[in-house]
Amino acid sequence: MLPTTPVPHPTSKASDFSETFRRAYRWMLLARLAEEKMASLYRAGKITGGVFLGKGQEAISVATGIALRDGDVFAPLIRDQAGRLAFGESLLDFTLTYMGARSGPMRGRDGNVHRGRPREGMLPMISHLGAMVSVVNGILMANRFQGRLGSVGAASLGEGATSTGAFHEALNQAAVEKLPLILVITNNQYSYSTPNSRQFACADLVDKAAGYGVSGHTVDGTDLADCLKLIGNAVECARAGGGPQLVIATSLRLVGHGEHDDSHYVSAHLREMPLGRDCLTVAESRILSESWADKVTLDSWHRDSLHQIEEAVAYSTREAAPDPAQEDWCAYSSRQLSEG
Amino acid sequence: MLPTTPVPHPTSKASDFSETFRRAYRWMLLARLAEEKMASLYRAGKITGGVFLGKGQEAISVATGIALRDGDVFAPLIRDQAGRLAFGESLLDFTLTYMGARSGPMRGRDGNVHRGRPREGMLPMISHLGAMVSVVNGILMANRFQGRLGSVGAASLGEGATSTGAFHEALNQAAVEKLPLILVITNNQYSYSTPNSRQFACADLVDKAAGYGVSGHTVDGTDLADCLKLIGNAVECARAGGGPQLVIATSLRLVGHGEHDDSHYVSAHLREMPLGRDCLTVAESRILSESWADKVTLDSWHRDSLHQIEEAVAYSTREAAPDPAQEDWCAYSSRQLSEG
Amino acid sequence: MCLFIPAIIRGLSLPVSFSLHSELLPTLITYLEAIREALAKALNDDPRVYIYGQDVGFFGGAFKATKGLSQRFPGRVIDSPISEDAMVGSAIGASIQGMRPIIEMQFADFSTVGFNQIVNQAATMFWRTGVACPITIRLPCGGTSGSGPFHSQSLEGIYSQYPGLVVLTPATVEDAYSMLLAAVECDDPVIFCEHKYLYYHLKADGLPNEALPIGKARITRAGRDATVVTYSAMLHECLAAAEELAGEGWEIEVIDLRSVKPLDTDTVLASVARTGRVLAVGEAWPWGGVTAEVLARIASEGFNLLDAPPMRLNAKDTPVPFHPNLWGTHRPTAKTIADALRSLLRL
Amino acid sequence: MCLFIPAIIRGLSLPVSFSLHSELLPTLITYLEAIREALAKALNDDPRVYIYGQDVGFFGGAFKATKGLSQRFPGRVIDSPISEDAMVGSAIGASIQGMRPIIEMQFADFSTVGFNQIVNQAATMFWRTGVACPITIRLPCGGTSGSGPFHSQSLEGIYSQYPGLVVLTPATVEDAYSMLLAAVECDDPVIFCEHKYLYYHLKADGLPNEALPIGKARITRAGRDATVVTYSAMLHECLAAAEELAGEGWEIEVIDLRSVKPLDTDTVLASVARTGRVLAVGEAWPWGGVTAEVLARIASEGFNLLDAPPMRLNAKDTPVPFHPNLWGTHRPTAKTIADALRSLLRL
Ligand SMILES: Cc1ncc(C[n+]2csc(CCOP(=O)(O)OP(=O)(O)O)c2C)c(N)n1
Ligand SMILES: Cc1ncc(C[n+]2csc(CCOP(=O)(O)OP(=O)(O)O)c2C)c(N)n1
Ligand SMILES: [Mg+2]
Ligand SMILES: [Mg+2]
Repeated sequence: MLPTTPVPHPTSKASDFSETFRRAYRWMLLARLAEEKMASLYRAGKITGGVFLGKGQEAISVATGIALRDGDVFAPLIRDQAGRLAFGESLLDFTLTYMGARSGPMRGRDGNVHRGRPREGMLPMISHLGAMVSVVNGILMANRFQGRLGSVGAASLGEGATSTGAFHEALNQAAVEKLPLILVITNNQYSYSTPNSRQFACADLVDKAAGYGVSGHTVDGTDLADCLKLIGNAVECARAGGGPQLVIATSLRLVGHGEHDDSHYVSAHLREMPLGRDCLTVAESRILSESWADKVTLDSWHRDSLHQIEEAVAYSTREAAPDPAQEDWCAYSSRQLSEG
Repeated sequence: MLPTTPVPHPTSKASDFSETFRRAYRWMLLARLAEEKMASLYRAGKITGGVFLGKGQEAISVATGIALRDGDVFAPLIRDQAGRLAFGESLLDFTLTYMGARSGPMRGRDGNVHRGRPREGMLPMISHLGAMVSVVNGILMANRFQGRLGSVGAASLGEGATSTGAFHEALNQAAVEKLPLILVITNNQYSYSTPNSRQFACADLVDKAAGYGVSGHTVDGTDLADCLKLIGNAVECARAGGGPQLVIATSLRLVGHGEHDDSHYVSAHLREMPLGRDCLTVAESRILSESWADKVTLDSWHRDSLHQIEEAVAYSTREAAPDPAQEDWCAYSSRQLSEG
Repeated sequence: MCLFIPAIIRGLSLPVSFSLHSELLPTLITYLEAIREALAKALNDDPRVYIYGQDVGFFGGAFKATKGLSQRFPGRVIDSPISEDAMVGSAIGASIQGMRPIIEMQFADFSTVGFNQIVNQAATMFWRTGVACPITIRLPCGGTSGSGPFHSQSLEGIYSQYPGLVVLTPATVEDAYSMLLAAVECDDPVIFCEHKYLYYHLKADGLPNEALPIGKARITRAGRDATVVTYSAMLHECLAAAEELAGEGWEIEVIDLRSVKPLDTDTVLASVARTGRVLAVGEAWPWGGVTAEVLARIASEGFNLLDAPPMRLNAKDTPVPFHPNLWGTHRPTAKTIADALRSLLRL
Repeated sequence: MCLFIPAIIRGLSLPVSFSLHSELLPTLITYLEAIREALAKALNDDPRVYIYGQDVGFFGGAFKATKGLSQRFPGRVIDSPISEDAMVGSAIGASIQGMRPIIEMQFADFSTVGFNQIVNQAATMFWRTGVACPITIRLPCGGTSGSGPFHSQSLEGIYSQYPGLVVLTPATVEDAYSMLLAAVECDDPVIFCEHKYLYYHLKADGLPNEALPIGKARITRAGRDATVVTYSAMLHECLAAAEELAGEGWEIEVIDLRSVKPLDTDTVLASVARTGRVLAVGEAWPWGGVTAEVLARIASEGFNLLDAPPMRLNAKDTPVPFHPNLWGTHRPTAKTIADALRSLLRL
C-alpha cells in the first residue's frame, strides 16, 4: 500500500527506470484520484472555497517531485498534487487543508492549494503568481551561505505566470547568482480563460532561456517517460553547478481553471491534438505495453489509492474545525509585539 | 543658430544623410555643453537636488529623438538630453526644471530629469525604473483605438532597468499587442556602481528579443552614423507594423551616475576599450574626415551652443521660484474632490 | 469641498435605458449586475472607454462582471496578460492620450503587484504635469467565506493615503451602478472598491436615475442615540445591528460613507452633533485606515459634539483566515457591532 | 504588551566595542554612521546576517550606509540587480532557511516595487505557517530638500496597516543604532524607516550600551501643558517648537514613538493624562497614517483625559515637491508646529 506519509526516496540514483516509472505512475494515480474525490466533495457542497486540479499535468509534476531529494526545496503551484506527493507531502496535508481542519498544516488559516511546510522544504504558495520563485532563490542562497551544497530548488509555474514581473526578476536573480534552480513552466495553453496568443508572443517559451543566460529545455508534458528523463537531467545539471534550468513542458489543462469553471473556452482543436492526451492514460499504456506491470497489478494500485484517499478523507472529516475562541489571533512570532 | 524651441522635423524623409548627421551632431553638442553647464552650476552649489548627465550616450539618444516625428511619443530616461532636444524639447524646459522655476514645465513640483510634457508626446519619467514603458504602450493602444495609425513610441532604459519586472511586463505587453514600440536599452556597463556581471547573465542583452517574440537589434552606441541608421530602421519597422523593436546600444558611462559620484568603480580596462570612446569626438572626427563641415563651422556651432545655453540659464535664473503661498496645493484635476 | 455630480448621471432625465442588456435583466438586479450595467452604459455612451484585465474578454471576467461585453463592444474589452504593473501603466498612457480605461484587477489583492504604477505614476500625474489621468481601477474587495488571506483584502485604507487618488466603496446596488459611472467620468484616478460579498447577495428593484455625487456620504438609517459610520459590505452588518438595537429601544443612525477619499466629514459631524456618540466600523485591519481617519476627524473637529468616547471596530490584526469559523470571527459582524453599540450607549 | 529587549543589546555588559570601525569614527557619530556601526556589529556577531541591495557591496550603498562592509565581510554584503520584488522574495526564502537578511532599498519609495512580497509574503508567513520570517528591510525615508516626489516618501503608515509587520522609525543616533540591532534580532519582518534628513545632520557623542525595547516610546522632553506625539525627523522639529514655546512660558512634553507598529499607547495616554492636550505630528500625508492612528487611540481610549480636542499636523495632501520653497511648506516645520501648539493651548 502506498504510504500517506512521505515516500522514501530511493537510496541508489541508478535505480531501474521501470521502477521509477512505476513509482511515478502510482503517485500520479493517487493524485488524480485524490483530486477527483475533492471535485466530487466540491460538487456535493462539502468544500469551502475553490478546488483546483492538476488533471493533465501529473506527469510533469510528478517528474519534478520525484527528482528532488531530502534537503531540496519545492515550490509547487496549484496543479502540483502529484509532485507534492512524490516530494513527500502526506495525503493528509491535502485533505486536512481542503477541509480546513485545525490539525492540518495551515490550521484553517489558509486553504486548499496554499498548504506547505517550509521547514520540510515544501513552500506554501501565496496566490500572487510568480512570487514563489525568488523565495526559492533565497533558500538556495541560504544553502550556499550555510555551506549546504548539492541541494537544489524547484519551482512550478504556468505559462501565464511568465507574464509577471516576479517571474522575470526571480529568474534573472537566479541566473546572476547561478543558483541551482529548476523552474518548470507547464504550458497548458490557457491561463484561466486566456489563450497563449493573448499571453505571450514568442515562438516558444524556451526562447526565453537565452535571454536570461540559463539552460533551456522542452518536453512533451503528456509523456511521463520523457518528463522523468528531462527533469531528472535538469535537476542533475543544477545539482552539479550548472545554474538555473528553465524547463518548458507542453500540455493541455484537462479540467476547468478551478472546479467552478466548465472551461467551455478551451478549443476543441487543441483537445484533439497530441498535447491534449491524458498523461495518466499514456503512462498506463506504456506500463502495459512494456509489461512493467499487468492489468491486475494496475487495478490493485487503483484500489489501494482509493483506499488511502477514503482513509484520509474520513480522518480529516472527523478532525475538529478551528475554534475561533481558541484561536491564537497573533500574526507575530515575537508575540509581545502583537497589538492583537 | 540652433533654436531653443522645438526643432522642425525635416519634411522629406529622404533627406541627405550628411545633413541628418550634422543636425544630430549639433543636438549632441548642445546637450553635452548644456549638461556641462549644469555640472558646473552643481559644483558651484547652485543646483538643488541631483544632476544626471548623458555623457557618452548622446549618439544613441539623439538617434532616437531624431527618428521620431510629430505625433510620436518619447519616454526619455536620465541620460537623454540629446534625444530630448532632437525630439523637440526646448532648452528652457531643461534649465527651468533644474532651477525649479515656477514657469518651467514642472513648476518646481518636480525636478531635473523628471520633466516632460505629456500633451506633446514627451513623457515625464517617474524615478521607478522600467515604469515608463507600459505608459508608452498605453499611448500606442490609445492611438490604435483612435485610429491614429503610423505613430510610434520610443522608450529609453539603461541595462540595469532590464532587471525590473516593469520592463518585462511592458515588453511582453507590447509584443502581445504588437505595438509600434521602440525600446532602446543603452548598455553603458554600469547601473550606478553595479557592473553587468551582477545585473544579468545572458551573453548579450539582445538575446532577450526572441524570448518576447520581438525584433532585436544591436548597435555600437559610440558611433553616431550606426545609431542613426539602426534606430532609423527600427523606427521604420515599427511604423510599418513590424511590432516592438528592441535595440541594444553598447557604450560606457563617461560620467558618474550623478554629479555627486566620482565613478571610481569604473574599470580602467573598459575605459580603454572601443566602447569607452566618446561618441561626440567620434562624430566630430567623422564630420571632419567626410568634410561634412570644417573646423571653423564646428567652432561656430560650439559658440552658438554656448550662447544658447547662456541665454537659457540666464533667463531661467531670473525666473521666479515657486511661491508656496501662491501654490495650488491640489493633487486632483477635479478640484472639488481635493481635501487639501 | 464642493460636490461632483457626473454629467453621465446628471444627464439622465429619461429613465435609464437598459436596452443593452434588458433581455438578461431579471426583476431584481444584483450588485454585480449593476456593475455590468454601468460598464455597458459607459462603453455605450463614451467611445473613450475600454476595459482591460485578465479574462475580461470572451470569458467575461472571473466574476462575470464583463460577461457579454466583449461581444457587444468588439475590440474594447480586452484580455490582458498576467501583468498588473503593465496593465495599470498602459491605462495611464491611454488616459493621458484621451481614453477612459477601466482596469479590472482579478482580485483587489493582486493590485499590490501594480501598486507602484497606481500610487507613483497615476496618483502623481496631474499634480506633476497638469495633465489629468482619468483611469478607473476596479478592485474586487473584501472577504467571503473560504477565500483566505489573498482573495479577501480590503485595501481602501492603503490607497486613500496617497494624494491624487479617489477611493470609492459602494455599499448598495444603486451606488455600485451610479458610482462606477461617476468613476469613469471622473478626471482623476479612481480606485473602485467593489465588495465581492455583495456581488450576488445584494439585490435591488432597479437602477437609479439620480445619484449622490462622489464625496458625499448618505444617512442610510436615521437615529438619535448613536451614529455608526461605515461603508461597503459592513453597512449591511451595521444596519442589522441597528435593527437589533431598535428592538431594545435604541435609535441608531447609520452613515454610509460611500467614498472614503474624499471623506464627507460634514455629514459625519452633523450626525454626531445630533447623537453625541459614534462608532466607526470597517472590515479592514485595525491599524490606521478608514476608521482611524474617521475617529481622528471627529476627535479633532467635533470633539465638543461628543458625549462619550468615539469607538471603532475593525477586523482582527491578522491576515484574513480561510476557514469560515475563523473568518466569521475575524471581521466585525452584526453581533459584534451590536455589542459594541451597547457598550457605547452605556458609556 | 510586554516588551522586547534584544539580547544583542542586553548582552552588552562591556562598553560597546567599535574596534571594527574605530579608526574611522570621529568624535561625533552621525545617524548614518550609527546605522553602519549597527550593520557591522550585526554582521560581526551573527553569522546568519547578510546584506543585499543595489550597490551595497564594493560601492557601499547610495548613502554609504554599507561603506567598507563588503571588504570586511566578504561574500556577505551583496549587490543585487534592480529587482526589488526578487530582493525581498529571496530574503524571505533565506530567512525561513535560518538566515537574517538585511535588505537595503535604495530609497523607501522604491519599496513599492517589492510591495507584494513585503505585505503578502513576508507579513503573512508566520501566521500562515508558524515559521518565522526574520528579515529587516531598510527604507531610507522622508524628505530632503530637492529630492522631489519619488525620493522623499514616508511610508510607515502604509506598512503599519499590514498585520505581521513591525515598523520602526528611529529619530536619534542612539536609536538608529540600537533599534537596527533589535530589528535584526527580531523574529518578525521589520520595516526599518531611516530618515535621510538625519543621516548627516544628526550627531551624537557615542553609541548606547542600553536601549529601550521595540514597542516602547520615549518621553524626550518632559512638560505639563501639552503633549506632542511624533517620530522620526519630525521629533527635532517638535523639539524646536517646544523650545520656542518654552520661551513663551509653556512646558511641552514631547514623545518620540520610536516604533509606530506596535505603537506604545500606554506612554501616550499617560502623558495625555498629565497634560490634557495633545498634538500628533507626522511628515507623511494627512489621510490615515500614524497621526490618525494616534488620535483614534487617544480619542477612544483616553477621551476623558482630554481638556481640548486632540490635534494633528501632517504634510499636505500632494506629492512631495521638489523645490525647496515648496518642500519647506509641504511638511510640518518647527514654526507650523509651534503655531499649532499655540492654537491647541488656546482651545
Ligand atoms: C499576480 C496575479 N494576478 C492574477 C492572479 C489570478 N490568477 C490565478 S491563476 C491565474 C491563471 C494562471 O494561469 P497559468 O499561469 O497559465 O497557470 P494554470 O492555471 O494554467 O496552471 C490567474 C490569472 C494571480 N493569482 N496572481
Ligand atoms: C525600481 C528602482 N529601483 C532603484 C532605483 C534607483 N536607481 C536609480 S538609477 C539606478 C541605476 C540605473 O542603471 P541603468 O538602468 O543601467 O541606467 P544608467 O544609470 O546606467 O543609465 C538605480 C538603481 C530606481 N530608480 N528604481
Ligand atoms: Mg496555463
Ligand atoms: Mg547602465
